[in-house]
Amino acid sequence: MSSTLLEMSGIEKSFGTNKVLKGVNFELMPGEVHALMGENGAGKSTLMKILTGIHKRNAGKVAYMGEQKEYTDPKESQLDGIAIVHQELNMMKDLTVAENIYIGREEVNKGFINDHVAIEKTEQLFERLKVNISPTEKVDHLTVGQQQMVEIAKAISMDAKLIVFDEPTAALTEKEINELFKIIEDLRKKGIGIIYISHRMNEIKKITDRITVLRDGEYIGTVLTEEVTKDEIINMMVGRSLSEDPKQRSNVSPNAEEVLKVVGLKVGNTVIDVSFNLKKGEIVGFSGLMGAGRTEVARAIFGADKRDHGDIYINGKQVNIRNTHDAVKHGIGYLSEDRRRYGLVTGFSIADNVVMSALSNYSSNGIIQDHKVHQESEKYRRKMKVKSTSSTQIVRSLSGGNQQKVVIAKWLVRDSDIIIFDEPTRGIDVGAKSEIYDLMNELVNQGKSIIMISSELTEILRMSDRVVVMCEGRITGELPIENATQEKIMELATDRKEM
Amino acid sequence: GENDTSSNGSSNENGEKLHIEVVAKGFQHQFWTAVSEGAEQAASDFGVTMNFTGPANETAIQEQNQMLSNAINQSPAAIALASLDTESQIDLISQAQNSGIPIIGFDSGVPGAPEGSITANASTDNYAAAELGAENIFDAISEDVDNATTEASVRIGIVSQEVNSMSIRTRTEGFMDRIVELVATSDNVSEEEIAIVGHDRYNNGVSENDAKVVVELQVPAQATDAAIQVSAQTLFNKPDLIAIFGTNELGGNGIINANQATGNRLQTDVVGGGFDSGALQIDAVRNGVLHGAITQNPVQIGYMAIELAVKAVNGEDVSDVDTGAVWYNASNVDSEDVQALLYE
Amino acid sequence: MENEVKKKYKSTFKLGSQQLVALGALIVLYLYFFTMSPSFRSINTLASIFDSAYYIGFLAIGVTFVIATGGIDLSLGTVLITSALTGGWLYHNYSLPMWMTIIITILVGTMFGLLNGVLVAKLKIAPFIATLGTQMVARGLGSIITNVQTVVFPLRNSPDGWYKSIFKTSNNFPTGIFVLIFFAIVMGIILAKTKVGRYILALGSNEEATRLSGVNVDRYKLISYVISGFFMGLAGVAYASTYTTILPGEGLGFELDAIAGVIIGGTSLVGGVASITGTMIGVMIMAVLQTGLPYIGLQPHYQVLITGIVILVAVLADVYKFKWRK
Amino acid sequence: MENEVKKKYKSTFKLGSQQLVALGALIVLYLYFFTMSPSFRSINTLASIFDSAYYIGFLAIGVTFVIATGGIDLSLGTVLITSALTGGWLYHNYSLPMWMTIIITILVGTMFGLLNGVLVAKLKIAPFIATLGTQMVARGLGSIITNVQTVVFPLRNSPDGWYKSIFKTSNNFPTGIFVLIFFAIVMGIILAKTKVGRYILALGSNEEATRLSGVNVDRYKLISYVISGFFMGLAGVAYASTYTTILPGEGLGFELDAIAGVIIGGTSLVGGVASITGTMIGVMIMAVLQTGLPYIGLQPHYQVLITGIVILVAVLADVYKFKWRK
Ligand SMILES: Nc1ncnc2c1ncn2[C@@H]1O[C@H](COP(=O)(O)OP(=O)(O)OP(=O)(O)O)[C@@H](O)[C@H]1O
Ligand SMILES: Nc1ncnc2c1ncn2[C@@H]1O[C@H](COP(=O)(O)OP(=O)(O)OP(=O)(O)O)[C@@H](O)[C@H]1O
Ligand SMILES: [Mg+2]
Ligand SMILES: [Mg+2]
Repeated sequence: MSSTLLEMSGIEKSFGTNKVLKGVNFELMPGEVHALMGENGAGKSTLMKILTGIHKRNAGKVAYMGEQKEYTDPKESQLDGIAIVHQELNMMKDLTVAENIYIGREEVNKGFINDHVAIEKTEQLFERLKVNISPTEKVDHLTVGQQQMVEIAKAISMDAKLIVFDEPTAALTEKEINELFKIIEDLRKKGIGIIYISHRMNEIKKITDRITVLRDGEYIGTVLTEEVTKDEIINMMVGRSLSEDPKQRSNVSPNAEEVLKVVGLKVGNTVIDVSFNLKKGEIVGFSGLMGAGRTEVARAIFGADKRDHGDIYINGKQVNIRNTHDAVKHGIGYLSEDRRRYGLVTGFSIADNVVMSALSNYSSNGIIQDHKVHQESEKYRRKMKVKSTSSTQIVRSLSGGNQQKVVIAKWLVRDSDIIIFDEPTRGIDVGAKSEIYDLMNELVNQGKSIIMISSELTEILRMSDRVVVMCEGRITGELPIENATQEKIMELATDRKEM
Repeated sequence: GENDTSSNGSSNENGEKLHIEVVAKGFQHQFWTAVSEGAEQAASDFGVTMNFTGPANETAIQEQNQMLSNAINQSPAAIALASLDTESQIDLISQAQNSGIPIIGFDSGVPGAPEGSITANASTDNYAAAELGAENIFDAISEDVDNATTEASVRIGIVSQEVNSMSIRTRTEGFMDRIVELVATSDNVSEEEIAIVGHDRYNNGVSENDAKVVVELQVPAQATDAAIQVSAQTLFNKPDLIAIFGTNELGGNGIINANQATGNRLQTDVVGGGFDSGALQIDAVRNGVLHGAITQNPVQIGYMAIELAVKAVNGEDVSDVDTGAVWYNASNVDSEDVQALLYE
Repeated sequence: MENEVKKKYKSTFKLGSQQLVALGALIVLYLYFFTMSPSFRSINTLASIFDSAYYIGFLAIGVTFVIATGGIDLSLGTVLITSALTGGWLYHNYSLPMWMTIIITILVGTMFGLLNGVLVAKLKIAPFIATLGTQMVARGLGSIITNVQTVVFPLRNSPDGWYKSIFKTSNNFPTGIFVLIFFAIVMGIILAKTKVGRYILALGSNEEATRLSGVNVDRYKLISYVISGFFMGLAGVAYASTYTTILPGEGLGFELDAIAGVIIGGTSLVGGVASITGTMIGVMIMAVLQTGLPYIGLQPHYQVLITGIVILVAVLADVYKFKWRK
Repeated sequence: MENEVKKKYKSTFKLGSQQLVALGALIVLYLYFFTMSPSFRSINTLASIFDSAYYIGFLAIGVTFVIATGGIDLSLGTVLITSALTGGWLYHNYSLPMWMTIIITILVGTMFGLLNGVLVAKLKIAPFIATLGTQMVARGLGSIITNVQTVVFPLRNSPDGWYKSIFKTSNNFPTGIFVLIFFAIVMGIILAKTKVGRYILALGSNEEATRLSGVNVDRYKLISYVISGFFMGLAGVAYASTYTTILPGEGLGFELDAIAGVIIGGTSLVGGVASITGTMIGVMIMAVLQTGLPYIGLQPHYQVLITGIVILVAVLADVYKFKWRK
């Protein structure tokens, strides 16, 4: 026991009247990779925030290296050798990469900061991590994935004894994930304790030693990874088992009508000459590495960004989409990859978010009919099993997966015919994930059409009728689901052209 | 004097002291401090109570209206008013009249008020006072005027903090009208050879190029020391300037500060004049930097305002009092008569 | 706690906790002056309070919409004056009928609001900067149009003096309060119950998410500034009616009074939350303070000091109200 | 393009693209007046330009730090005046030596800065509101302390008049410009090369991330307001030295001039990016405009109008500069 690095026991935490941790235990040994698992809203991030002194616990004990601790400030835990990669990005966008990594730890000489030291150290760090980012680049100009790598590099640079990774791979490509795993292996060998939070079962099986599972803030148990199967873990998390099998063949008939056609789309140099189509009742999966330009394609079609060239046809007719309003009028809906920032007005209730795009339908003589809004949103709240007390609950207080369901409900209420799902299950637990998959299938059965952008190959293979692969702004290939394999997709995704 | 109620019977039926509301134009200038001192002296001499108030600056019409309205609502025995703008106060003035509250005008009074609404005025004739300034300054520059040509014209500057409030506007016009009149008495210059420039309101259409004498009015963007100094500097930086006149304490201070900032031309080739006193202007007059300045009698203004009010309440016959103005310069600034009119 | 935040933006006239605190403060203040000063008790005093509430009240109603989008409008005061100057100047120079003068005054305000809206929503200039620019432009234009001369609106006893009775009858009855309340109710309904209001609150809360919901956010942002502009014009009419004379160069600082009223009324400068009822209460607190303090013998500079303290206390009370609850 | 933005805050005195545009505008403006007006060409005119740049310049340097945190300071002008009033009043009433008067003036400004800092960083009041409150409190207090009377600082020829030579020698040499440049350099270095500057920019960029990095953001936010306060006091000294008399109630509006200078100099109100060099250029543009326009016969209201347009054009140029490049 004396060698235990961290021992948390009986941790309790409430936000207002909402009890989110109910006596949670957690233990970590030096050199161990310990997974923390649980559905969305189970309390994983909250537990880590208590450990690092961001939140104050209501009850329970934390022993770190044999000493009782109660951090009140992230600085204190940092000084004690605890580093964390947060679930959300925490970057100072106007500062450079090096400045971000060494913030709070600047080399100061007679009161003046010596940035050369930080830049050099960053270069070495990136070399070790096999990351190709300039230390003097402004963070604002990095992609989400690159920013995530910088966050990871920052945590590693601290020479910590304990590192928490809260869903580090959500924005990373397979290649980067593999690099990360090598690094974690490295750290483990040095005797550093690692807490690893992820919803991706493969990763958990691959790199962790033990798994602790939470459900609804309760401590369910801790098991040795090699002694349990995926299904057993899922069972602990949700109390039932789910499958993750790929789709065998497309359900869309070859002569189904074409609902969307994009020809020669160009946006700056992030989207180059992109053409594709989408049929009624079809799910087209967009696959590719980070920065391939898939989000940009979606945003351009949706009118969120200006396009330089490109024609868009809906149901065979050319349409002029100048802004998001036009797109919605033409029956397009869009779930962004960052729901908190781009999907929801988090200060509004579930009901008000759900009717946001269809407000006219709930107004008479210009006055919004609150009872209609309430009825409709209650209907969807129940149907989609949004974990909440009523449709008047503020969206901010929902967990990630439930927020995502609210965004989907918004486009259902609007009755959009074409819905673009950008990373629909990013950071969402298996339970909610499968519910969202069921929903997507139900939608296409009703004759709606879906474009799904995803970085998870298993997801692409499981959901798509057809796979479009992008690399560096171009479409490098299109695969019917019958021919699609992980290997083929990866080959197309790395099919770089000379510029 | 607190219980000196015998002399004028300055109390009402209940034996309470009479109360007089004084609504002035401001507070911040030392001029108004001197006015309030005079008023306080009178209040104590006559055994009345007084509330002296005024807006933050001399363009705050709306704020003064509020104060006048408050004053009326207090139902005082009388109100002394130095109006910033008569028209906007007509409703209030008639409200006071209907409630039987006599109004005494002071400082520049309540010009243009309806017949009979103002009982009497204790005021300076600002137009005449500014004319006095023009006369004194002209004496010092008449030779330059006689030698002026269209090629080598001369310039007379006026610095006014604004041209909307009645008193400053009257002074501006008093100085401008009189200086033009005096310049035109020179055999060398006819009225068509005088250009009035600098402000759209007064421009007379004569081009500077055709003029022998240019009269230029500068008004700052804001009534602050900083802004008015810029206005005065603009004048000093024109080589043909021979005289410069400020129409109140702020204007005078601006001229003095600008003079220092632009090479002390007041000590060599420019004749300067000011209005009112204050430490800076008195010092400048004493050292001969300013040729002279006009002082009103602020203490007397304040005193007379209260005196007229008390008399009016007591049913005595009252009529307008001119509180007078004096030109002071290096030779008389320290005389007893003048010292009594100056305030630091 | 979260449901409360919701009520604030939803219910039209229900009072949130901050509005209740403000209303309490208003009543206490009024009663205080009422007790302390006999002359405060007259109907004329009430009329004076309303007089000083009209123009600030209109400005505040309008700017509540801008603040709800997370914006700010620093041009309120100078545009008010420029609208009135332009209206009055045209009245004198082209012998316009009075009703047309009023319409033009409101139109000029609305045009400046449109300018603000274009600068902010279309040209993407930060609201603080855009409206600071407009503030100066309006101030300059007002002086240029009128040739830096005072503009005097018709007096009550003149043939065109009827317009004065909109805000106060000749026997000093403050009819204007009904006008103010009328507009407060209409705008309260628009804010809480219509698409315009809902989208303004939504974009104030999360602009990008609102845009990605297919809402033309630029249009609604622009609308909020146009609403503010309309009320600047209306405030110009109220100002002219109450004070008759309009000085070019005046007006600077009115915007801070109006914004202070909005803040005291519990509308957050962050955007997304707004209450017209709160704004009205805030404006009345300022008006009572301004009118009442002289009655207890406090000079204008004490009024400024006390108003400053009231703003800070009001906001602190809001920030800490949840803590007090516990 | 990306590296340029970076350089903007990194290199202490190198100029970003917006600063270059502003510098170009400054030179063009100066040359324009120089060509148009013979009397503008004198060394005295240059001295006049500096005179009006000192106090706005100090205010602008200080508020650049506040704006870098994403905050704003509306109390600049009134605190400047209140500092000078307090210093001058103590000088007269307690016969303080002049050096102590200067220190006290600076201290009073710093204390108000501290008040702002506590309100914003500790009590979590939005900067706009907190400093609006302080603006009013300072204005009220200044009047109360001096009993609403003008305070006159010692004249140049008086025994204590030496302090005037800090900003201008008796033969009219503008020594103050060296004082201003000195402080600009020191503060430029602090912004770009020290922890204080780095953390201020970091928290202006993303406060939560900075906090999670273990930086005591409240402390650095507070420091930014204290810096602003120190410079308000220093601006008070410059103002007293240049204008001698201080009027209670003055000062309102100076903050907008100072903030306009900062904006023209390319510091974004969003926070995270700031340039002291830019601020200095912005202030000089304002000073040249203010001093120069009367030389070409433009009246004050045109000055206000033109300043408004300059602000808008400067910001539009910034917003659209990348588009122009293409
Ligand atoms: N600051 C907060 N205020 C109120 N409630 C909160 C706060 N942070 C988290 N919660 C609530 O606490 C619960 C646990 O959230 P937490 O983020 O720890 O879940 P999680 O297990 O990390 O979920 P996910 O997998 O979606 O990241 C959720 O119901 C969430 O809504
Ligand atoms: N705001 C921006 N400024 C400059 N470049 C950008 C910006 N946003 C994205 N990019 C660039 O556009 C390219 C496409 O990025 P995008 O996020 O669309 O890729 P993606 O395929 O959706 O990847 P991901 O899987 O990470 O979402 C990247 O090279 C990225 O660096
Ligand atoms: Mg989490
Ligand atoms: Mg993407």
